[in-house]
Amino acid sequence: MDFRFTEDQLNLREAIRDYLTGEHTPEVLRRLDVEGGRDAAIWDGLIGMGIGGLLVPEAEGGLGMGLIEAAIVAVELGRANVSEPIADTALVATPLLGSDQRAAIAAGALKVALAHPINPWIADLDSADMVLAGEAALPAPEDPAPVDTVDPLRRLFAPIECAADDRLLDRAALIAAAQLIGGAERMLELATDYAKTREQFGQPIGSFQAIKHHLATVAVKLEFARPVLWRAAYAAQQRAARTPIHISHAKVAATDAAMLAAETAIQVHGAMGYTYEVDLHFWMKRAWALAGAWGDRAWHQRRIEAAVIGGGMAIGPETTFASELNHG
Amino acid sequence: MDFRFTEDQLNLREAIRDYLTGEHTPEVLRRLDVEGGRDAAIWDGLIGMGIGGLLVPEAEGGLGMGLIEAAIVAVELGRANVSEPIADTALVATPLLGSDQRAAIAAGALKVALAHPINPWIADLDSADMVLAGEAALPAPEDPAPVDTVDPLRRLFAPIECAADDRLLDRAALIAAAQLIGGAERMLELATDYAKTREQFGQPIGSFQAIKHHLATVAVKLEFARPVLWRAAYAAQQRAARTPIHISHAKVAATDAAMLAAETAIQVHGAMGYTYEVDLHFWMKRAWALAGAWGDRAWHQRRIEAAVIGGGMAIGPETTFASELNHG
Amino acid sequence: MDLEYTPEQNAFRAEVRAWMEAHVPKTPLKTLEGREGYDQHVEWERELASGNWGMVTWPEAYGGRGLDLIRWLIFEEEYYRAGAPLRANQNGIFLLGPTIMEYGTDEQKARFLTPMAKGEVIWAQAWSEPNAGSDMAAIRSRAVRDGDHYVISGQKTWSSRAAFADWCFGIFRTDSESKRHKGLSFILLPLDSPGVTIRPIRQLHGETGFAEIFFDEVRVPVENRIAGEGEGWNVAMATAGFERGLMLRSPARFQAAAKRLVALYKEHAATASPAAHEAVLQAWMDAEAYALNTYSVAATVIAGGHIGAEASLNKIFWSELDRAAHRAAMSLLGATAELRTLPDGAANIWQEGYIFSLSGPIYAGSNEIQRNIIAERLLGLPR
Amino acid sequence: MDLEYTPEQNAFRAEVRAWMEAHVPKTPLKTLEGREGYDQHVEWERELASGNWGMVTWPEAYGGRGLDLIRWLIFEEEYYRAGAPLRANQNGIFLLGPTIMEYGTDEQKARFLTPMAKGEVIWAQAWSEPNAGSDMAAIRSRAVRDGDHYVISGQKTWSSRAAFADWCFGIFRTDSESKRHKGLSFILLPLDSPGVTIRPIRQLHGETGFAEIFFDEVRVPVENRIAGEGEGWNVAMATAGFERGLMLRSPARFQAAAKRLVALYKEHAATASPAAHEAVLQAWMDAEAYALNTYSVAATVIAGGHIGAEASLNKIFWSELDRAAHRAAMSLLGATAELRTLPDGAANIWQEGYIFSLSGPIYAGSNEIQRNIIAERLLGLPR
Repeated sequence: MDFRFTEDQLNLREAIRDYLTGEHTPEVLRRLDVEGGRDAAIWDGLIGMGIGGLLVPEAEGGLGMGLIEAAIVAVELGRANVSEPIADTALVATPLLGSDQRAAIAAGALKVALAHPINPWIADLDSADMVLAGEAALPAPEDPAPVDTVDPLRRLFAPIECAADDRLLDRAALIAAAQLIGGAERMLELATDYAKTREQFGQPIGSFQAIKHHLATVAVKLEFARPVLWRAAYAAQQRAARTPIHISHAKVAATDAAMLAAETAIQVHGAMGYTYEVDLHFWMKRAWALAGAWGDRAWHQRRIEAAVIGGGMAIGPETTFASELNHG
Repeated sequence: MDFRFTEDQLNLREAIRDYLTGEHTPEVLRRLDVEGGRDAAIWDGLIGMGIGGLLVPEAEGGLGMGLIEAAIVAVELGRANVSEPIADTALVATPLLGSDQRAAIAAGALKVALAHPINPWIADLDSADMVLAGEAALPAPEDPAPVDTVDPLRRLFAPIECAADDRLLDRAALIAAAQLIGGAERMLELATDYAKTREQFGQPIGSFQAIKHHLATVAVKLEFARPVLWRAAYAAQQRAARTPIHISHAKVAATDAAMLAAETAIQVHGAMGYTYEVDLHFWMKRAWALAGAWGDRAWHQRRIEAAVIGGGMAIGPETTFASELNHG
Repeated sequence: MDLEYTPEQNAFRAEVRAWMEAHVPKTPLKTLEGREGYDQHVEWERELASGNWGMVTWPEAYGGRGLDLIRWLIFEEEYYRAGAPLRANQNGIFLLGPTIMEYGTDEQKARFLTPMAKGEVIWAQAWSEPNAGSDMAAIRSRAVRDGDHYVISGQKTWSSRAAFADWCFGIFRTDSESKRHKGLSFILLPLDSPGVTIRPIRQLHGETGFAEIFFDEVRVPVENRIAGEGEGWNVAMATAGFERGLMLRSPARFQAAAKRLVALYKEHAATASPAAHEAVLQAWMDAEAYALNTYSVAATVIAGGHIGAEASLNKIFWSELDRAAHRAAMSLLGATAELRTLPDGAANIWQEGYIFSLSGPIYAGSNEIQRNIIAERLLGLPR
Repeated sequence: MDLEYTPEQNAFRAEVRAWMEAHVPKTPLKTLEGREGYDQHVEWERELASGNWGMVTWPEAYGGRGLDLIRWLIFEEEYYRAGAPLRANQNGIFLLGPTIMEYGTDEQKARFLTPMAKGEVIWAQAWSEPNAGSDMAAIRSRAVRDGDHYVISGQKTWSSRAAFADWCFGIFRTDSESKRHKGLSFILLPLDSPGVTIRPIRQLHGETGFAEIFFDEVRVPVENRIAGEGEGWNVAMATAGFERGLMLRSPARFQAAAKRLVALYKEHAATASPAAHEAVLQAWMDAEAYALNTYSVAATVIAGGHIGAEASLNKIFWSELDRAAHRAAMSLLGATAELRTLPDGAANIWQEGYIFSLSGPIYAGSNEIQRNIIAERLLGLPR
């Protein structure tokens, strides 16, 4: 029983964070916002770091990592507000595809869009080479119909009818939760940094107790959402029986942390937060988008309720990790 | 359209507040807590002021006032945490009784306990001369079985089976709401006074923004609960069709204000609030008691929901006062 | 206490309703934050003025109807009931107009009030500066006296309407040696004056209704000053008092939103979270409570009472209820919440409303400042 | 990351479970806050000590088992699973014991730790004073050196267990000229010393577990001082750190409460408000999150990491989740919530729990203080 990341996991996190901090700056977000489209350099950079092959077995030339590592990467993608379809392609779709396709993803030569009836729209269908829909892999349609979303860097399109694949849903919800956590962390940092420098009444606004307490409350919310995410990633990796409940809990906790971080961050920024002058809005809008994707808070809460209140799921301290003592 | 109290109403409020401030002090509460029982002097004093006959027609020797005045008095009873059965007897039961009984109440010679299936227990059955149960007025039972409640000055007893009288329920819920508002006001005052005098870190704790904002939030909650109460009292007095919904709204708003005031007041008092050393606990416990009496928050909320969401009740700005324009 | 409308009040309601039904544009106008929509909204101001509905609470002498606050509330209820457009004239009606009536000379009243009432001149605010937002006394923009003119230099920000408006009003430092609240004056000037540059600020929703105003030695005649030199702070505080006060947000707006929210909930009840369910009921109750409280305060004001720090209670309540109601709507919409345009081509008004609601606890004095005011001035806690 | 219990951890769990099943009293003890219940609880401490389950995290040399934090968590889970009594020894286990281990002399360790581990001496705290609650540095009680004794005078309050305990530990001003954090010393003394008077404080629930302690020239040998003269503040802060930290509230407690709350909800689902419904689901999620976070922090500590200001995150989370869960239970109970004794004669544990939960955000450093600590020490905001 050890919640710590391994050295390799910490190194992975540091490497991707360093790369994104250096290359995927707010200036990139602003440029993409004006110019539209995607940034091939970021896609190539992430592929170059091996993220495309993160979940591809080593025998097939990938990194052979698992869902904990995928979630670590997704948190960083959320922190940096990366909009390339790398999360859907490399962190969600890969394990559901054949070895040729996996190799192509590892090489950065295949982009996959994800269709599931829980989402009324499909992300990144314009740049996708194929669509994972139900258990089928279809060629991406020509000229998909775009949908107008609040997130300036998100690209949504009209859906494709398909069957529900629960493996896809759970995996994608986990990766969305990780991105929300990353976004929440970044919004807390943006607001904290602003509070340290913005002065009113002759002192930094961060010296006022009201601002301190707002930000402290976000820090608490985040601190207790993170381990929920890691348990879900661990359970998913182990294919534990309770994985869907753990993932739903992670999506709810991450959504709540991100929504609170967003509302608090804009309040701390004051009128500046209400503008494009500061960077906050990119993360806030991404939080609103991911909150509804892959099952909204209410959907995941219902899945928890069905198990905890409606169903016969054992609950209580001995079942936190579903240890052998109770299931042996 | 005029929300202001009349001169007479303001005078009534001032008179009863002055009387209770002078006579029904925290020392009285402490004495009754130790000695048990009731304080005949307070009962006699309130009867002497005419409260017993408040709702008794002038032709029968009463003050001939209405439910707005009854609610004004009930707010003051809540502020002072009066435990005499004067609210149930004089402000709730009177209009449901015959003229002889009304005259006896006006004279302070009859105490009435109220039975209704919504309450699992009956208050003040030990001191009551009669019980209003459904539409029947029964003699009070000998040696009723007491029930142990958290409120040290409240006396509860096992119930009497009876039919539901909605007039009784609505009227009693209104008066309970008024007492909760009075209690919330007092708790805000107690906490504010404490914050002005208690020093930590070399200054009154009320100078810290966290304490200021806690108390300001209670002030907001109270400010917007009060007019909801007065609309309900007015509607009840006019026998308006929407009275039950307005009363339910008042009970919910008053309960929320009182519960918030209680939790905030104890937090502001710190460890002192957790003891019998300060007076706060009397009001806090009364709030917990009245929150559940005459329909708890959930019950009243359901009644609102049935009308607003489930039913065809017209809602919107033109219906706030259900003016003739919409009902003509 | 008398909570019935009088026959006269009901007749007035019927009159407003009939006029609005006949005149409110059938197609919604484009957003007030863009050029085309702005022009449509100014057009609507003139239409209102033609029916003498522009400044209903102003005295008749200045182009108003001299309505008391109860009739103003009724007017607003009918205005929202008819789905009438936002008011391009908001700054004039509630902020500058009352200020000029209280502090202006007769000549200033004649010169400014009538064009304002007719919607001929639309006004922008020039209050905040980059370093003077919550802390208004930190204002640095200066107006240097030069004969019978002031020469104004500096920068204002968060100026609503400035991108398109005709004139602005604000406070400037007329005594360069002064600090904080002293040495400020309240001055009006045309936005097309030489030396004025407007830089629109792109907001969360991507539109640009707010702007920064840069002043580079802008010459303004001394007669454009309201009240005495150095008295700007007091005038501005009176104006801010109006702003925070009763009329900043009329209850009808929130009751209309609560009604729509109830309808939205009915569509989504099967998939609503208990939190959203609770929030919908609370939004309905809070909108009612807000209306009741406004009627209650209106009665006090009509009887000669004064709204002071109580306005802060109001500001906190409406801004937090508005945010909570729209947050609940976003939750009910689920995955659809992020769409800016719905599949049927309509704008996602709930998302627009949620974004707008996030500004509520920030502007016109942040809710943190409002809570300080309540604690210190109403509850008497030490500074 | 490895979230499986090892076979050894599972075996340990089985061992605890078996011992608890055999030894936990079948009838609930009376309240620890009253004399009779206190004696029962001390009896239980001795029973635990007989099985060597008293101080499981202490080193074996001092009467413990030297368990790491993961096993402590498993122990706590089984302890709550068995419905075992509250710990009369709480102050000793988590506060004074670790302090003496870190700062005490060998002689002090030998003298105090073993009787503590055996439940032979029960300890009370003597920290707060009437004017030094959140502001601990305002302590005034003084200890004047007189040869090889200190002469202690003053008043302490909010002393848990003092009404019945044997000894107390606290900080006193040994340098009468000193101010604030300086000149304080950490001293232990028997509560039956001449000059000590105990005044029980009646709490919300009517019981008297807390007390005031009055010291009137109480003579205490100098060897009862822990660490150097004038070093009391640092010792006390280390102790308070332990208190705020990981072990103040074990997650099993909240998971057990959440489980009971879910059962209560099922009984009342038909009449529950949406707010209570939401709160029940949130309580379950939060109790899980609290357990997960504790396991996570435990792993860091086992690996040699340190808990500093992070303990404040913990304190806020458990205290607010506990209050919210019990508030939801009170709401579910409706009219029954006010009963202290239920019709079947059982105590209303939800009301008791709600009252107890109200102390959570207050004691061991109010949540306002904790939020300051988070903002200043973790987020780096200016003081």
